[in-house]
Amino acid sequence: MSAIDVFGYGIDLLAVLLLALGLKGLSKVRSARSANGLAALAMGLAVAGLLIQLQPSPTAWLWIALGTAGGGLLGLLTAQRVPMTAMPETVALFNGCGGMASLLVALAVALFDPGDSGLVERISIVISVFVGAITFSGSIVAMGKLQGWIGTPGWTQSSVRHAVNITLALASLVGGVFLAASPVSEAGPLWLLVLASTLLGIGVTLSIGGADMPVVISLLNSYSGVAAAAAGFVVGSQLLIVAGAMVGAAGLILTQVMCTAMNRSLLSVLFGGALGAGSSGGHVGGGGDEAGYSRIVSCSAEECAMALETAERVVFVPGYGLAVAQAQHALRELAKLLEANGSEVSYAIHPVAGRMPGHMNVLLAEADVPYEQLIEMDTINPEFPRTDVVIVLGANDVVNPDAKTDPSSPLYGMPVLEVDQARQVFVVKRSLGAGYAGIANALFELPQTAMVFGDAKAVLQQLCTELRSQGVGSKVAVAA
Amino acid sequence: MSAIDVFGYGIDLLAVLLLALGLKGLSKVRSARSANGLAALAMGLAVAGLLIQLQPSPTAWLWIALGTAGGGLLGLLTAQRVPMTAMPETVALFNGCGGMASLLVALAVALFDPGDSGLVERISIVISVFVGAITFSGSIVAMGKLQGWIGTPGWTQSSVRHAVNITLALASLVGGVFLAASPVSEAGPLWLLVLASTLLGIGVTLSIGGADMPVVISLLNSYSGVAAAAAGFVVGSQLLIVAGAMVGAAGLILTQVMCTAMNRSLLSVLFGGALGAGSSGGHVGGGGDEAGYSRIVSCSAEECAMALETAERVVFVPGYGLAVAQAQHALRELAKLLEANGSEVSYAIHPVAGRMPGHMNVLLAEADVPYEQLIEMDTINPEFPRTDVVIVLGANDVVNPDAKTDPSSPLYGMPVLEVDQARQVFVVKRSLGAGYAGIANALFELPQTAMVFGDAKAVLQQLCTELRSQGVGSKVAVAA
Amino acid sequence: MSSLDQALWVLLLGSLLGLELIGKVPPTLHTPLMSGANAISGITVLASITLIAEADGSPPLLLLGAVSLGFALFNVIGGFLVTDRMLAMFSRKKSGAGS
Amino acid sequence: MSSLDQALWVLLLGSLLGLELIGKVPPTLHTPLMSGANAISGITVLASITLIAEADGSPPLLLLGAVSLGFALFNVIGGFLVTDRMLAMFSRKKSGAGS
Ligand SMILES: NC(=O)c1ccc[n+]([C@@H]2O[C@H](COP(=O)([O-])OP(=O)(O)OC[C@H]3O[C@@H](n4cnc5c(N)ncnc54)[C@H](OP(=O)(O)O)[C@@H]3O)[C@@H](O)[C@H]2O)c1
Ligand SMILES: NC(=O)c1ccc[n+]([C@@H]2O[C@H](COP(=O)([O-])OP(=O)(O)OC[C@H]3O[C@@H](n4cnc5c(N)ncnc54)[C@H](OP(=O)(O)O)[C@@H]3O)[C@@H](O)[C@H]2O)c1
Repeated sequence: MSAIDVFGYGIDLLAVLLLALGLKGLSKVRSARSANGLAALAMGLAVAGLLIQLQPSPTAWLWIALGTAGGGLLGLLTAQRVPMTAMPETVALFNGCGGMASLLVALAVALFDPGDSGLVERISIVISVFVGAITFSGSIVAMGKLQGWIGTPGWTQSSVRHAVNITLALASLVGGVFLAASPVSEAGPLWLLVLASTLLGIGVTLSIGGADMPVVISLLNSYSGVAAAAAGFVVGSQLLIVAGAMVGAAGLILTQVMCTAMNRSLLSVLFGGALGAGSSGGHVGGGGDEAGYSRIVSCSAEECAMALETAERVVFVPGYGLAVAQAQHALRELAKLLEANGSEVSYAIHPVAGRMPGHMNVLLAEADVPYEQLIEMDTINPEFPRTDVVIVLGANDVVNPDAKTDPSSPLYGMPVLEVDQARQVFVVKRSLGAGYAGIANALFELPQTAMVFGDAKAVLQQLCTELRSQGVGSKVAVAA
Repeated sequence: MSAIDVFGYGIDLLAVLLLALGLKGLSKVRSARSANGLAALAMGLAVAGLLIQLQPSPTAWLWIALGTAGGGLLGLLTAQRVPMTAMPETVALFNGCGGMASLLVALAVALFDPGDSGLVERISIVISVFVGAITFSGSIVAMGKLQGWIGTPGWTQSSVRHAVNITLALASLVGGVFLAASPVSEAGPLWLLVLASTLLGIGVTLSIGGADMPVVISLLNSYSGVAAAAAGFVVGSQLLIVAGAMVGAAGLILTQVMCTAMNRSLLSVLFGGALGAGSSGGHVGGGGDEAGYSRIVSCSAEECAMALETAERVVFVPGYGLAVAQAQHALRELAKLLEANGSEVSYAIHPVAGRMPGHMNVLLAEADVPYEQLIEMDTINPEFPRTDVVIVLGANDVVNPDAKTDPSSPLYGMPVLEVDQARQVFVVKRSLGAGYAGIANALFELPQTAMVFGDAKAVLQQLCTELRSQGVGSKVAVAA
Repeated sequence: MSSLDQALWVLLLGSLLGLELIGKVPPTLHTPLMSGANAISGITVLASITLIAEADGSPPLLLLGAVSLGFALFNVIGGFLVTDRMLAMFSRKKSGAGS
Repeated sequence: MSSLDQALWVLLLGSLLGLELIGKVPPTLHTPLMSGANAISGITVLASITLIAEADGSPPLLLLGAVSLGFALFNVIGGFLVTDRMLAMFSRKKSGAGS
């Protein structure tokens, strides 16, 4: 071992240590941000160590610079430009590219590396190609679905899809076995493998509803760790194997944790087809569609504004609909008016409100809502009895009282925001349509509840106008 | 790689997996027992795998059988015979033997293995000898102190010991460096290393008070993991390295956890000298010794028995003194009498009552106290206000109300059993002497408290006699 | 490549470590953690760089290596930055001043 | 011995894993956990067996190997059994019947 080898080796060990610390820190609120920096540092170290060990030729440096410039710049721009509300899509895109990188490395070695390859190396190539391709195509489809570019075709909801996916999986298997078995790499099986696994990634992801996408992305993220580990076997890098395995395993756990938080099982996400894909709703017998309700009181934004004007304590409950309507800034506007009017305003954050974990935190943070006003479910639930007005904004499942009382409800057991304890509840949504779980909401029929139908943003703007026209706006100057 | 190699290799991986699962499971009450079995299984697997790989000669088999028979039988007998109350000593003994094994392996290789050795191997030998010897001698001293065979010599409490220990550490260092530096192993440095590190283990452990021993044993346990890992480097076994590192690291964490539970810091345990070594007490100015109390009510066992006879709810608080007096069976006897008399009896278990974690659980379990009657601190604390009689048996620090109220107390911040909330408290102990922390206890002066002086076992037996003489014994038959 | 048995040990231990590292994660952190882990999985950059450095001037290897390096770095740089942006929003020290 | 760099990887990962495996331990389990971990550390049996098997008939190696095997096995067998005895006392299913 030369001195440089020893040095590079020490750097590798250090990098793994830092990566482990980073992953660990990322799972705690206090340390998350610095842990992210630590992981980035570890990555930089690993790259620097590798460059020192390999001592690339000038030509190699040129190509490295090219790749770095291209990927780095694009990454930088994307990360800065993308809106906070499009986070899941962005992560999916990044993730897909990681998978693509593993795929390309394996392809390059299989097609153009002259050295004769052992069985282990060929198996590694097969795994790298297979997992990399699935990760790539699956992530891109996930992104497309989240962005609304890709729908959920009818056939993916029937059992046809199982036939298609099984065929594709078998085709990948055949390609993989042939590729691994023959000492000289043949192009035929290789391309079969690439094609079949790419299509398999599409086939599996296409059938899953947009709302389950965060789970799928997390799972694909775990895959891209596996792909990296496989690429590590291909090029013979210990560090890559460890880091890949670590991320792969951690991703699996995270996927499991996310499923639990959403009251879903991983298997039902992967094989159950789309659930509550937008307006499909009402798949649970009886409930869900608008005819199911018997006693609904609806009111105008004007009436709602009057109640708000005199309320001392107001709690907003943001949900998926608020995100869809992009109404966070209008909400912040209204809250400022109310605060100027002397009301105490806070936001009740349910852990799975919206369509990705932490969705509401991100959304409201973007509108500059002070962090102290975002109250977690467990903290705010005991406060509802002394709350004058609750405004539910495009939320549905997370305020469904059946989750506490009705054992037959699919939501039963999920902790919810107990808004029914408040003196008055206004529910702002466009219709009596169901939410993600596709079931009716007993809250809408309670005597203290009134519906304010309309788009969340539009209603919020109307409320602001009403309040201002009643002179609340002018008080701002006085109060300030 | 031959088929046997692959097989043995797979077994090794499996063994590590099972060991990890075992360690993890051991830290949860539900799974602890099966996890212990799992770890034992893993160990068996590892040995079997190694034997298959090595294919020992008949002579080798003979010696293996000899060693197995000797060590195995002794282990079996010891494990079955040793009383539950002597657990810490027993663990210390086992641990010391593990260290001795690493030491012997390294010695054998250094002295008799003909092959020329590289730097790495020689360093491994040095570490293995050093850590193995410290583990061995330290554990044996720890055992001796816990059994009461070895006292705490005066010089170990002065700063002389630091001089002695530093000298010994330097001597070990010199021996180790010489041993590692010379390509042919020389006997001189080797024996210096063995001697100096053995003495160092003694020197460090001798100065530590018996009450801190569990922490020391846990630390030495961590060392024996390190010694095993070093032995793994010596004989070139991956599995040994992994398992040793795992146990070493886990032991370190456990040591830390134990320190926290006892309100001590690891450094003060190792370098602070003996604390509260038996009757030394009163190191905190003013408090502690008997003159410190102004208002003490003492009463006889007879009076105490009368209070018990009419009590509906009785809570026993066992402490270190109960263990010392070996009074658990007498306690169980009394409890049965009271239950027959219609009282509701339970035991309040403070997490650090006694001198080792779980001490009270083990002690009372040995006396066949039903598990359901052992109530953890957090559960029983709210119950004290509706308790008629509390009997504190040889406990002191764990019922000291100063821990809650007096910020200047060394116990301040430690959660205690709030027995002062009960209607009547009897404290059974031999004198007004202090407990482990060496401080006075405000509980003794409270108006609802009465002291019953005497040995815990004797007092309990007296109480039984009193109750029986008042006819409580005869009611047993009626109630049954 | 490095000897297989070494690699498998490392694979096993790395996986076990990964399983242990993440215990309880508060829901708020699901997305940032996912995003951060995703950035780490871009460690494939190492494979791409190795490929380029050991390409021996072979044009297809150099090209594929550079392209894969681009993809991987896009993942890494973008991933870490975007995670940081998200986490910055959660920081409690954020001033409460309006838009 | 196996190559150093492999061994160091394994050492690092094993240690990290050990640090993670034990998180919160209820005080009741401190002693059994200590005892169980101690039994596991008796894994040195592997070193003793290797020593004997590769002794090539050298008497001192065989003897030292057997003695160290004895010590290590004492640790292992005794450790696991005693841990089991302790844990048996904690089991909730234990009947409440008197002595
Ligand atoms: N957070 C996560 O990580 C995550 C991930 C996947 C799934 N989920 C699931 O998603 C659900 C989240 O609950 P939630 O209460 O936030 O949402 P929800 O139950 O899905 O309800 C959202 C409601 O918003 C309304 N809405 C839609 N567009 C709107 C607009 N432009 N203006 C006003 N209202 C609009 C819809 O009613 P109208 O159509 O009548 O307007 C709908 O009832 C939970 O069931 C959770 O398990 C969460
Ligand atoms: N559990 C652990 O793992 C552990 C480990 C190390 C240290 N510690 C520490 O140990 C302490 C435990 O508290 P504790 O309340 O159980 O015990 P303690 O505070 O040490 O008090 C024990 C009391 O028992 C009395 N006693 C001794 N022999 C007796 C006998 N034969 N009959 C009757 N009484 C007798 C002593 O008073 P007399 O002399 O007047 O009789 C003494 O005051 C805590 O401070 C804890 O931090 C615990």
